[in-house]
Amino acid sequence: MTDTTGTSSAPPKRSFLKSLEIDTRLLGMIGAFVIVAIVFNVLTDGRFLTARNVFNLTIQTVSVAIMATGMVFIIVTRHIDLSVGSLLATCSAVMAMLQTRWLLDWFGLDLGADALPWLAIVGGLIVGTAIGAFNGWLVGYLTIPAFIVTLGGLLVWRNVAWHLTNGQTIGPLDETFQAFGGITGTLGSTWSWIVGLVATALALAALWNARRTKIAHGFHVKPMWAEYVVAGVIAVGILGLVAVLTSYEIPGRVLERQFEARGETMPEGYSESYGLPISVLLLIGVAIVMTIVAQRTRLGRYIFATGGNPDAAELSGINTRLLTVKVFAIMGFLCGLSAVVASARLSFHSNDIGTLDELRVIAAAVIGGTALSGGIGTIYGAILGALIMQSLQSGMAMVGVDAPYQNIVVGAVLVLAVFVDILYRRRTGD
Amino acid sequence: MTDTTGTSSAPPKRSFLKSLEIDTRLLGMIGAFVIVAIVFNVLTDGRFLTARNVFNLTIQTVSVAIMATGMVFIIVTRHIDLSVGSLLATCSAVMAMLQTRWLLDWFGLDLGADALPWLAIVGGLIVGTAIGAFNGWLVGYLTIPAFIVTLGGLLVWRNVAWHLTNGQTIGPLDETFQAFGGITGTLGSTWSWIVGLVATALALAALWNARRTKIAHGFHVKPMWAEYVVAGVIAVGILGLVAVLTSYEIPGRVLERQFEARGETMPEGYSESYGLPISVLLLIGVAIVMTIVAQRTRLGRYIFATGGNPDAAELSGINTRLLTVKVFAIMGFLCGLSAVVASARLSFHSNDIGTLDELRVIAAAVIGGTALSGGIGTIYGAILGALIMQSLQSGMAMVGVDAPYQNIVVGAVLVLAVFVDILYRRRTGD
Amino acid sequence: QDLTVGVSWSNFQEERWKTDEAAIVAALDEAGAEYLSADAQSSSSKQISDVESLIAQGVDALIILAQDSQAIGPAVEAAAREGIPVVGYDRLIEDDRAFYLTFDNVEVGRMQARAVLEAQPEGNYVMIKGSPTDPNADFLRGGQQEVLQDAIDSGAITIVGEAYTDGWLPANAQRNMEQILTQADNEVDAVVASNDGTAGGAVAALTAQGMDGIPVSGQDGDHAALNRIAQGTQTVSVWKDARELGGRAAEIAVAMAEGTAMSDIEGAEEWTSPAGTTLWAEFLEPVPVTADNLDVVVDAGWITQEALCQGVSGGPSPCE
Amino acid sequence: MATPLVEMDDICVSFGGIHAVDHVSVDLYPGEVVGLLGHNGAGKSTLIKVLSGAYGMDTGEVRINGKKVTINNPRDARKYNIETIYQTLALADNLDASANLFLGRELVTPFGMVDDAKMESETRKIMNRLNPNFQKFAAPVSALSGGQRQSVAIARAVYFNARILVMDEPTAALGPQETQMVAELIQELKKDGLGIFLIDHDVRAVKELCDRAAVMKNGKLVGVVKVDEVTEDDLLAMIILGKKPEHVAA
Amino acid sequence: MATPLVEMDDICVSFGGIHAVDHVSVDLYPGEVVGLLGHNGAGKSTLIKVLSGAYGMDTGEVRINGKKVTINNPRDARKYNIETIYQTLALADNLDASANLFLGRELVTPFGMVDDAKMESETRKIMNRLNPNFQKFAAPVSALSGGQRQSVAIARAVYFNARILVMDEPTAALGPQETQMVAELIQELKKDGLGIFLIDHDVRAVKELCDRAAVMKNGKLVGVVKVDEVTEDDLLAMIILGKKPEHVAA
Ligand SMILES: Nc1ncnc2c1ncn2[C@@H]1O[C@H](COP(=O)(O)OP(=O)(O)OP(=O)(O)O)[C@@H](O)[C@H]1O
Ligand SMILES: Nc1ncnc2c1ncn2[C@@H]1O[C@H](COP(=O)(O)OP(=O)(O)OP(=O)(O)O)[C@@H](O)[C@H]1O
Ligand SMILES: O[C@@H]1[C@@H](O)[C@H](O)OC[C@H]1O
Ligand SMILES: [Mg+2]
Ligand SMILES: [Mg+2]
Repeated sequence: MTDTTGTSSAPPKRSFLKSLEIDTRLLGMIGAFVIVAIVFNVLTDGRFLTARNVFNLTIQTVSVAIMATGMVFIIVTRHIDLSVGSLLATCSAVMAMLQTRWLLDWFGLDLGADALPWLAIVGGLIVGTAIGAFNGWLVGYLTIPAFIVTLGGLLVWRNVAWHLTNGQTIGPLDETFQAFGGITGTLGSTWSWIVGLVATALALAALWNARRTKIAHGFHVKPMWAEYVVAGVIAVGILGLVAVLTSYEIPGRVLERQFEARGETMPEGYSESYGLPISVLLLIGVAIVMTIVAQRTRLGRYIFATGGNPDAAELSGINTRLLTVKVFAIMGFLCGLSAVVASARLSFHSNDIGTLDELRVIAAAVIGGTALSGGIGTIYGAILGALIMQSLQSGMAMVGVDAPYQNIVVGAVLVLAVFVDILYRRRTGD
Repeated sequence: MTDTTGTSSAPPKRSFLKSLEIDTRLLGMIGAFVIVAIVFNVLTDGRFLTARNVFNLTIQTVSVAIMATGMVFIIVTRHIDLSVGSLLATCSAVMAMLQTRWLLDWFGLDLGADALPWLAIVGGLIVGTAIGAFNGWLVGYLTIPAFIVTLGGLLVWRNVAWHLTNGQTIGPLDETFQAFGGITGTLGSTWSWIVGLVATALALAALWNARRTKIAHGFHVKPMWAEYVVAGVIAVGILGLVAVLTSYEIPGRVLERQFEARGETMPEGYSESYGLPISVLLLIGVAIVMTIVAQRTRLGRYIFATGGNPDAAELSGINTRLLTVKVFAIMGFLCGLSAVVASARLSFHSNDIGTLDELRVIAAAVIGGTALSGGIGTIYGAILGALIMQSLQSGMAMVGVDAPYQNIVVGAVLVLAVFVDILYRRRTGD
Repeated sequence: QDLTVGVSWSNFQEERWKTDEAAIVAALDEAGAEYLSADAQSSSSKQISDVESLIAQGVDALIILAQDSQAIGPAVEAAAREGIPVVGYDRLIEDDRAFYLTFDNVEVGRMQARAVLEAQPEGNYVMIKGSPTDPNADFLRGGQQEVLQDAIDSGAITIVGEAYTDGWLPANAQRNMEQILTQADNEVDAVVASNDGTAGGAVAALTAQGMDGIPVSGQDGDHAALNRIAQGTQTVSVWKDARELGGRAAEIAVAMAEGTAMSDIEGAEEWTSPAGTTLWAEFLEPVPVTADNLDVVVDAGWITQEALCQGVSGGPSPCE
Repeated sequence: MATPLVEMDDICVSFGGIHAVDHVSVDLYPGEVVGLLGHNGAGKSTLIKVLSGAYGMDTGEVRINGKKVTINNPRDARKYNIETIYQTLALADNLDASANLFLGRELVTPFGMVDDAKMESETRKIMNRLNPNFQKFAAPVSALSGGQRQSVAIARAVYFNARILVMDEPTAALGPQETQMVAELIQELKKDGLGIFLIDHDVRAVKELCDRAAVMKNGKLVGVVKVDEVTEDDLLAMIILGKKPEHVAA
Repeated sequence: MATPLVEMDDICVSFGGIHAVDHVSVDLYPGEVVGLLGHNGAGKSTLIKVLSGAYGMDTGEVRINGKKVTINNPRDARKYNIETIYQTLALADNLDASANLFLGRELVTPFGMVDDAKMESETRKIMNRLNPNFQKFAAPVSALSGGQRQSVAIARAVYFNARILVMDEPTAALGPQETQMVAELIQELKKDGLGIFLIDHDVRAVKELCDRAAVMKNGKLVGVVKVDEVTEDDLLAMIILGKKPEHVAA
């Protein structure tokens, strides 16, 4: 029968994974990540998996990962964006100039004014979104291929950034602004746990809700024990990450200084930990929103439909031109967000910020299983892709591999990852 | 009738161009080039169109133009090659190391030995072709998207080059080798004219032959007067270029030194001119061979068929996988050839040679009318594209525009050129 | 006692850094310390990650070749939190918690201009600048301007062309030089190029016009450049003896890791940066290498006589 | 008679000099099926694509219920309840049947999220009616056979209460059983008062299913006839010779 | 009887768990037309794609003139003079009719260059025979209508002295006149001793054109019958019910 679903031919030993109904690709990527982590941990005598390095890794991944989620939409709609690094530079330049010059000149605000960082961020995000939308207009309405538009953009926007700052490094940036950069902006232990618990509760509720809907429509659901396993894994994952990040303690020296500054002395044995970095929280927020957009909104549905068959999407009444503008505008917005994180992390805007990020961002999305032929891709995949790449690079740097050889490895891994993905798809017949 | 050919609806005033049956796109590109040239000529008080600058321009264009011809095939088959700059670096490193180290060590050859440059060139070309074929194998047989393969290659091969030379600048290169770089290798006046006349004769013969074949098969031919006009334009074009290049005289200083070296004194009023640079001759050779491949061989036919509909090509019995290997191998070979020109021009191999060439090469092909969607593209277009870009950059450099602003202009022109191309295609209904 | 010193490199694009590295490694070996390194590949963001990673690996002192003098701030901050001393290597770090060991880039610029001005006290000058995205390019250009200013004011020299070199690429320098020569009808008497790579490009363009031999400056002591000096096509390469700088950096890093205060470091002086940061610094003398003192580089073992004199006969010592 | 549901009046479409549709006028009444016949390349698909908003026209006018309308794109067509089954289908290969069926008109939850569960159960209902063999609800449509895909395309067109249905060779890829079901469906929709344009090469099928037939040749309209008043051979003559039989009134 | 031209023996093809073709055996004799019938998704296209080298088979054997052959790709198929007209055509849209007709088998000059002039004049000859209306020789085939493209695909298959011809719904996109021409062509080729597999949904056409008919259902072979021994209704019953009429011998 044409309605055979293929279950019959699957060997019985697979039934455990089958009943869990977990995406085997997700599993594979997590597996790859775990292997990378373990190998480096052995090679660095256990230094790779210290709380501190995990903390570093997550922070280092944020900027590229944020953009990679947007790149998923771009690639799914069969486009490409080579200008993200340059766009990031322009957004960063705008935000830096706003908070150190323009806002002061235009509105007579003082350095350190409370509104400064926020106005700067809003300004940067607007610019990013606008440029993205402009790219999208060129692609969607003028039908210039995205490759060309963004190749041009790569040249144009980096140099516009240079022009805005006159080629100078701009800063130091506002203190509040810097909190988005990582180590100087963390939630601390208590808040981290609160966030972790709330997140776990929400995730479980969502799981429960999905099950109820399925039952209501009389669709097949997985056995209860499988639901419990999945729920358990999610809870352990979230809370485990929080546990690791909160176990990374602020150095005594820094605390002492803080007490000193307040004119107190630090009690014996006092300690405090960093906890979740705000930048990571931002990434998680972006990931959730983007996932919802992809899976639960019309916009997301149209993005995937357009990727699957642009003509069909158009004939189905989807305004694919406007859709293109939206997709690129989202990408631009995310470049702006990444610019906040990246420049906050540097505490300055520097000229070369975001250089080559286009390669990293595209590589992350693609390693994460986004197909260049369009129509296929996931947000979590892109984030995992970014994490794997960052782990590889930091791991190799820790082991003492020279940068040129690191690049050779990264290049080879990129090709290999896609190859494995192709084999996997051929296997499962996708 | 479905067999209406559209001639009926064309306004009569077009009939002059129509009878010439000249590609209007070619005409448009030449027009664009002429406008660029005239504008810069005005801005530089007539210096842009001096024999000397025309000479410079042609030389500066060669390396990118050679690779751009190969990129046409790549893009026509719906692929892309982001690794050409890195590949050029690897080839250049191999050739530099061969002629200054390895060949000396392996075969005990002496610096300055006659065979050195030739062996080095052959070695570099073999390496380029092999790497290109390897890329093609990954794309064709393992079905990994070219974007990924060559993005990986971009990272890998630049760093392999670095590894080969240990990051050092290698040189000076062999004198004979340097002759491929341009000004130190020119044909002189007499030979230039001979080459020019032979080329003109061949072109006219080809034109005549084409007409005869058409008549033999009873197809429509253009009126005789139109043939004469076309022939005239071709002759004037070729001989005009030779005239310009031979009118560029070798500076007195250089001649004096040559006489001194021979222990003579230079006669009063003696002069000599450069004539055709060998590198330009090389480019012309490449252009002719590639054009013949594209239009008159099965390989070329298959390249365009595959670009038009890869499935159809495969079902028609074309071995599209092997074809992909061939196309990338050609690209690799041309990267090797460009490496000869680029490093000979610098007179040494530097680490960062070819950086960002991928952008320039792709831009040249695309400005020259190669469609990223595959199936459409011309060799002459790519070369003209390279020439236009180079004119823009050199012209701006002459006018004193700073590099960042040059990049902005180049980026914008790229997008604009493709847009115009799209409008043109929509107009003519291609 | 086992000390570990981490070095964060901005990149290895220019030839010199490999020599610097070798010198640091040698000096650390001698002091019995371990060497860890990371290469930021010209990215100021990656450099922050690199430093974090080095700190995570437990280094006792850091040597940082900053990609960006200001944007490196968070890395210094991170090190300070952990009480790890930092040596700012070659390029300024605007932070008083870092010890500054350098050949002054502005001074390098001055030396380049001085040598060229001496060889060609009047006439038309071309300025081939570095990469527009490298702050050093403007420091160098500033130093050059200082020296040339008087001659410019007096009208003795005129700057007839000036261009940034995208990415420090020799090929770009060559093209820019060609266009400037065309624009100026070859009325050019001297070229102030900001490093040896760009000088190479400029010389290639000059050779084409038979103008090789007019004064051209550079820096870094690249082997190819020293060879050009021997041949007479380049006037000066400001040589920052990387081995001296590297060795000294290693010594200072080890000393600071062992608890020596910055002020107690031999040769340390207080210095205020143009931006107003006062920090402890030690300045090594860059050596302008010209045809007159080529022996220095050979004697120092920087380059072999053979490599230096390749293709040169009857040149200056040691190639006569 | 009542106002026509659709009047296409003096439509011209050309592609770079080729007059694909050349001053063609046809109309369609509620509850009527009008067959479009003609050789390959006659301009049938092009003509109806004007109505579906896929192509723009050079000159001419489209009226719906007597009112002039502007249809610039498929969204405009949907606004007038015009649904189309294209010769080339038009499905997003990577999505499943239900996502395709509701594409552009997703059902949403009160929070504005797409309601996949609801859409899937609706899809099961309608597919059950159209093609009971069809069970591949979870697979992307790329895994379906030509005929299965055709069923999805048809389901999509009829689900949304179309008033005007355009079918471009809907049964070309279908087996006899499936063809029969489509024929029944057409009868049913006709009863509901829909107007249907049906392009088909099968003269017999046109005679069976249609009320009137419009024949095109080389972009021009040969004529419109009541199918009861002509024989199969008359129709063939119109298609091939481009001549309207003399016994039929204008 | 003589050795069959083609024997496909116990062929199985599956796509990720779906048995598209399930132990099917059919054969074909010179000068014979075998019709392949079946509902949508029955596996007809998949079966013949094994013969044309577009798909590989999982198990089974193909024999040509009694000798076992391995067909891994379309080139292998051409080696055995198997020509195919695919359901989805398979033309390079950017090339003109003549380049498509000769694709993969270009005529060359003595210097090994492709001989476009010669190919165009050959193309004119054959197209004249197949479809005298066809005049668009200089345009890329993307500018042709569905039927015009079909004509090019057919011309390509018959030009090169095929011995085995596979036609997957060759007339689905064709008008009545063109369909008639294809029917005549099939008769002619048959006389020349070719063996033809013809996939068609039109039972009447199959009865008219074919000697035998093989019916598939859900990937399995229902049976092979001589068309003279069955009625149209028998065939329909086989297709829909999957049962071979009892009066027909094996
Ligand atoms: N996008 C296009 N560009 C150029 N010409 C086209 C285009 N679409 C159709 N044509 C031309 O318009 C004419 C009419 O084509 P159309 O597809 O409407 O024919 P049809 O009657 O539907 O034929 P068929 O029965 O083969 O589907 C043909 O000559 C075709 O070549
Ligand atoms: N590439 C493929 N991947 C997965 N499944 C496929 C593929 N091609 C065909 N199928 C499946 O194989 C089965 C047989 O398809 P096939 O195209 O052979 O049917 P058919 O008899 O030609 O139908 P139609 O009359 O609709 O053309 C169908 O269930 C189809 O879904
Ligand atoms: O030494 C130079 C360095 O200071 C500069 O930053 O980059 C180029 C080098 O040549
Ligand atoms: Mg049609
Ligand atoms: Mg089929």
